[in-house]
Amino acid sequence: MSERRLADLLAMWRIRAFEEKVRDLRLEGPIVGSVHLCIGQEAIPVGACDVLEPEDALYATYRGHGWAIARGVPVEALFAELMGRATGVNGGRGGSAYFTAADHGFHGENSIVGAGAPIACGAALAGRFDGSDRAAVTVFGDGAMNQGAVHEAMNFAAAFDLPVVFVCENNRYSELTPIADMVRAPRLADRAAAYGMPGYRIDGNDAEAVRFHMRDALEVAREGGGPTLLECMTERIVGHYIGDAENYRKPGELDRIRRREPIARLKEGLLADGVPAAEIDAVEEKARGEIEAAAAAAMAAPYADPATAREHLYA
Amino acid sequence: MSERRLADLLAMWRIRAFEEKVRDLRLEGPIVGSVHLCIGQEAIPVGACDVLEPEDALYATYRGHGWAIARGVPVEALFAELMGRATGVNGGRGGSAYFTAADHGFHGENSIVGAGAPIACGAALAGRFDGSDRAAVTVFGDGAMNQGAVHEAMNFAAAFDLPVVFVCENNRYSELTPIADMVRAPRLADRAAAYGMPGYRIDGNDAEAVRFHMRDALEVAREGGGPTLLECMTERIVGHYIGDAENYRKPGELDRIRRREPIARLKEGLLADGVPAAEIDAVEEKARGEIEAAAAAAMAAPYADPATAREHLYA
Amino acid sequence: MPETSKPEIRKLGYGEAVNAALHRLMEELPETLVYGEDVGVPGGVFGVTRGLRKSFGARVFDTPISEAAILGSAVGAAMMGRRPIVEIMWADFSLVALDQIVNQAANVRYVSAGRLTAPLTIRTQQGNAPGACAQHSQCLEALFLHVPGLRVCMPSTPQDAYDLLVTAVHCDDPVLVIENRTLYFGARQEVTVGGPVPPMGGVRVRHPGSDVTVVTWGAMTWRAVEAAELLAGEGIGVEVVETPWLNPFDTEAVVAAAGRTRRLAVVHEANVTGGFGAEVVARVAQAGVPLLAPPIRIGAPDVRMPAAPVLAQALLPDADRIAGEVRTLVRG
Amino acid sequence: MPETSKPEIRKLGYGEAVNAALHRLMEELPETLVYGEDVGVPGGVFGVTRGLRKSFGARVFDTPISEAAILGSAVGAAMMGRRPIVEIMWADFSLVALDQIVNQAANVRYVSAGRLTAPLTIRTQQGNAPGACAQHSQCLEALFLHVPGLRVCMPSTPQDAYDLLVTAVHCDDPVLVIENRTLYFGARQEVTVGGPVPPMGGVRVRHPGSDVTVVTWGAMTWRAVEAAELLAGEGIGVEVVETPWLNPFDTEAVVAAAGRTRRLAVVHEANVTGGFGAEVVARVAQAGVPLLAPPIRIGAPDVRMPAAPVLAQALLPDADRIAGEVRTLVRG
Ligand SMILES: Cc1ncc(C[n+]2csc(CCOP(=O)(O)OP(=O)(O)O)c2C)c(N)n1
Ligand SMILES: Cc1ncc(C[n+]2csc(CCOP(=O)(O)OP(=O)(O)O)c2C)c(N)n1
Ligand SMILES: [Mg+2]
Ligand SMILES: [Mg+2]
Repeated sequence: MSERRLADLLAMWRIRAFEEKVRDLRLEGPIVGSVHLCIGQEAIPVGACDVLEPEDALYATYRGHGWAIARGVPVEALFAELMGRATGVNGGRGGSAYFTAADHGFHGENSIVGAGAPIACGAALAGRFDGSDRAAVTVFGDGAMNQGAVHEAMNFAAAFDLPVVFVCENNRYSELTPIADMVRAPRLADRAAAYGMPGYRIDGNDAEAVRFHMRDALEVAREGGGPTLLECMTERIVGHYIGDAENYRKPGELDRIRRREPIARLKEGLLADGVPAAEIDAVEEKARGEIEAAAAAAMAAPYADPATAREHLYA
Repeated sequence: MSERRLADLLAMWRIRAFEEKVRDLRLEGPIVGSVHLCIGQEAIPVGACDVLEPEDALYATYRGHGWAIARGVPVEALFAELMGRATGVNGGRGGSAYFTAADHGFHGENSIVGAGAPIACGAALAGRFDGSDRAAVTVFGDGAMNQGAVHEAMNFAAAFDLPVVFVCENNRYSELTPIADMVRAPRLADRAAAYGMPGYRIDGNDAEAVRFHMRDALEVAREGGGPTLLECMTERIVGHYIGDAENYRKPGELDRIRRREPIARLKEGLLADGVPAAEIDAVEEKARGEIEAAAAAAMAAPYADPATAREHLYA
Repeated sequence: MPETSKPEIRKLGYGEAVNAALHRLMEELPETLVYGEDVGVPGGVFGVTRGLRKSFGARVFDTPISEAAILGSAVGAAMMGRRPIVEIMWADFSLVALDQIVNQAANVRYVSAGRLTAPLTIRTQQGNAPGACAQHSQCLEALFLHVPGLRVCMPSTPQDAYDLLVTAVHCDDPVLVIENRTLYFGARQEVTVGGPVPPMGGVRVRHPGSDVTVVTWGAMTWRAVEAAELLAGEGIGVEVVETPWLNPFDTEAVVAAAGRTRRLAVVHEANVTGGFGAEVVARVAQAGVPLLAPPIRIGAPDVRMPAAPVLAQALLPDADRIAGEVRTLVRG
Repeated sequence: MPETSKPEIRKLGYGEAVNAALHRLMEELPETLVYGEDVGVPGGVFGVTRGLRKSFGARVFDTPISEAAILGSAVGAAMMGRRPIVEIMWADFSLVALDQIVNQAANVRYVSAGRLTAPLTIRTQQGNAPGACAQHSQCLEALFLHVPGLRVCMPSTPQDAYDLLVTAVHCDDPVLVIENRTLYFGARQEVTVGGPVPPMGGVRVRHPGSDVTVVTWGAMTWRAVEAAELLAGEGIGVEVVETPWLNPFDTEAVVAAAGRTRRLAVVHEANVTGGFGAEVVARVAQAGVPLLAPPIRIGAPDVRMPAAPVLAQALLPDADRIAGEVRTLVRG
């Protein structure tokens, strides 16, 4: 049992160390533009991706670095993408908010709120005809639940029993605005009933809880039972984007968040179960080492070649 | 009691006679283009508009002739609009699917499915600031429930406690496709819960039932209680548009519909209550007389002047 | 293009030709899907998809009234190896979900540097028909033509309705096929079906003439040809060049034609300002074609479309108006 | 325009000027409302609406991430006598709800023959900034400029950011004000606030010159001015004519300018095909201005926008590229 939890810890540390390095690189200059970190939300991709099959399709958002990493996309190629290198997952064309790496079952980030949901329906639909057992997963935030495209996608998937898992990462804010002020019924999972599909509000800071619900949803989906909505409760420890002054935080809010965040919680649990502190700390060290090496390798790679900027528009 | 029911009967006959005349004129030539009749659905506008105040705003769809009539828009101006006359409610610019008559609290039809719902939210919002007690009503079909804009509008109205009544005319078909095939949970009223607002599935072929629920919803809305969704169960006796071959109908379906349709039902009830048949028949006659006269007057009016076709684009 | 069935000539109307192309495509490309509102069991509100559901079962289906879901799912299915052919019933309705076309479909290949593709075909129809309201009358091709990453065509004959759709669906990029509902039920013509189809692009010279070049597309092609026939009687030779493919656009052929006649008029049904006519004029101007008179554009004036036919007629270009403006262009 | 407060000169950046205009408008027009995503309590993701919520309470508020609801409710509120000023955070996002702008707002006045109006103002911002992805980089003005019934402007200075917004909100029609986020935090300049503002329309000559006319708008104005300064050193006189109002567009002034210099280049950040540059070239061509050389258009090539700055820079027009192409236009 503690083995799996140590593996989860490593997977989460990989994401967090990546994101922290990204923040440094953004503040120091090698990365430019708007960047949305998932620090505090790592348990969701880690738990969910663990039970995905290679042929499954995953659609994330601009806050999707963690999903890409959990899906196995090489972090060096992600760093390279962020720094506009030729070796980036998209050769520099996607950037932070628009990673794609289809060869790793990561069908991409999306920086239009809600737009990935209908696209995931299509991937699931394709599975009906290509002989695969594909399920599709679409990830979005609490705020995205108020976007028309997400509504249409949920109905579409439910009406046609498509194997789609709708993962809502409810971090309580849509950018700078509390979701609680933007809906009347704050339990977003309950919206699933409108479409006749199951919806669960779950602990998104517990990779094991996410793993269980994801596995269950995928099984139902693959058996023809159609879609599920998982509202994963979480919180980001950082701003909406790098540079966010976070004026909207209430006093003590970040302290509370830090006490509940998935890595701190998991470490605490492991310690309580008697795993030696040194072993736990070694996990972080290992992740940070990998990440530093990958960042350095990415930084050494050549920039994307401007002469190629017009390529690949059409077949 | 039978007085109100006789008034309802007259109001419904006015709509039906209008629609039947429109069908004739469409088939004979004076009206051209796509026309969507509301024959069979008359009880909804009649019951609902009876309890609206003059300052309330009403947004209907292309199947909105009945709503315009029930709101008191002169039928002659509607006929004229349909025949492209200068005296039309829009001077011929709107046509069958895009009537507006703001001076009668009829803020218009809309021929984009679902588009009226957010617009109604705006009218309700305006009421917060202009000192009026305005409520807004938006009407749409069962199929429109799957449109993103309707979802966004319902959440918007609920989140901000806006005085909006969402009237869904569930006639069981979206154009030629049964709504039952396009949703998993066929009781659309239940979707209201997703937004934390009340939703009721009601008998849309009973003007009295519609009147009760509409009055109730308006009272709640005006008291600051926010929006309500009313799913009014009804059926059209005619095609989706004039010319629809109605191949999608099941055997015996139209017979069943005719037995339940609001005018037949109300006549039966009045007869059972001892209202003389002659009195009941006189209502139809009166309505048909009015309608014929209005159609004739409209037909005698001059066509819209082509020289004016470029006017009124900008202030 | 893969192997095709044997060519055969059939008498088909425009809508029937679309239907024949869909049947062929469903047969020759097992990865095709056809879906949209009312396209399955009912066979489409214009009957264009009739028979497909019966022949191809689950590969043809009706959808909720959810344009974002229709288009978005087509993008997703296309990224996964399907070739969806989806219908947006009226071009006007694409505006509720344009994001899926512009921000999603058009980006797939470019942003992934070719690792992902989105070979979907969007069939829609547009334009005014008598009595149609302002929300069912727009010609929106210019919007799509400003979007790199899409292909766009507008067939005006049964043969092109067939050929262009076949080409579109075989194309590995997102293609928008904009049909015109006033043409669906036009006269039957001989259509070669089943054989190879011409490559993407090119122009069709619909009327010969050497005094002036009229570049046009869509249903306006036939108004322009009528005008050319009128003017032929007056001794004015009008070359009507139809550009059924607007992206890719055959600039070379258009510039060459304008260079031959040294007079240019562009005719489209869309309103003039910001219409694709501006692009055509700009390309010819930029090519330095020495014209005998300034080029003109003929289209709807910049207003909304009124429902009353008597009002709409005052706005839409017809043969008389085209002939009049072209006559002035030639005669001064 | 109603009575205004006393004019006063303040040092303001572009974003601050927008903010000052909003404060003024909220004060002088009680029927205004300001809302959109994060515009209320947070004061906007670029800080542009800062302070409004505090000063004007419930008339300023945050909304769900629901562009159709934001735009649609603005249409409805405007039809009912309010003057909503709503924000679409990025022009790219308008594509999820374009219906409400094109099929709804733009039709209100025309279809009701003037009995209803929709005096809403949509503030948005667009364009590329270093590192922005393809879904956050588009210049979409051409789409809106093809829609009769809308007014569209693109301020490039703090003064115009102030003036144009005041004009827009006072206008009784739907107006789209397209700002540019790369300008928000530019240098403070002297801005006259509080007084009367110029009427809608017109041009701004940003650099004098008699050899060639460069017509441009938005942030590109300043790239064009840089280019003009470069070329001035080489003895080439470039007149930079900015058209902050694109609808209404001051065709007369542009044609007159092109007629004076007899050379025309149009510069915009949007990709060339179907861009509004085509319209400008077409209008000048149609006016029969005798040019010494064919007109040129300078814009992004027809591709999507890559995130890597090194790639984007290869596509976006900058002063060097503009100077190069204009030099060739003049010198041959
Ligand atoms: C259609 C659209 N509208 C607005 C935005 C701007 N925007 C980017 S992220 C965001 C907030 C999203 O909140 P949520 O869905 O909760 O996701 P989170 O960022 O919290 O993960 C907004 C409004 C956008 N990208 N797309
Ligand atoms: C956005 C959009 N999509 C599609 C259409 C075409 N259309 C017109 S009516 C209709 C069916 C609507 O069904 P429903 O909402 O049930 O209303 P009903 O016609 O039954 O009253 C459709 C699909 C449209 N007008 N707008
Ligand atoms: Mg969130
Ligand atoms: Mg219906």
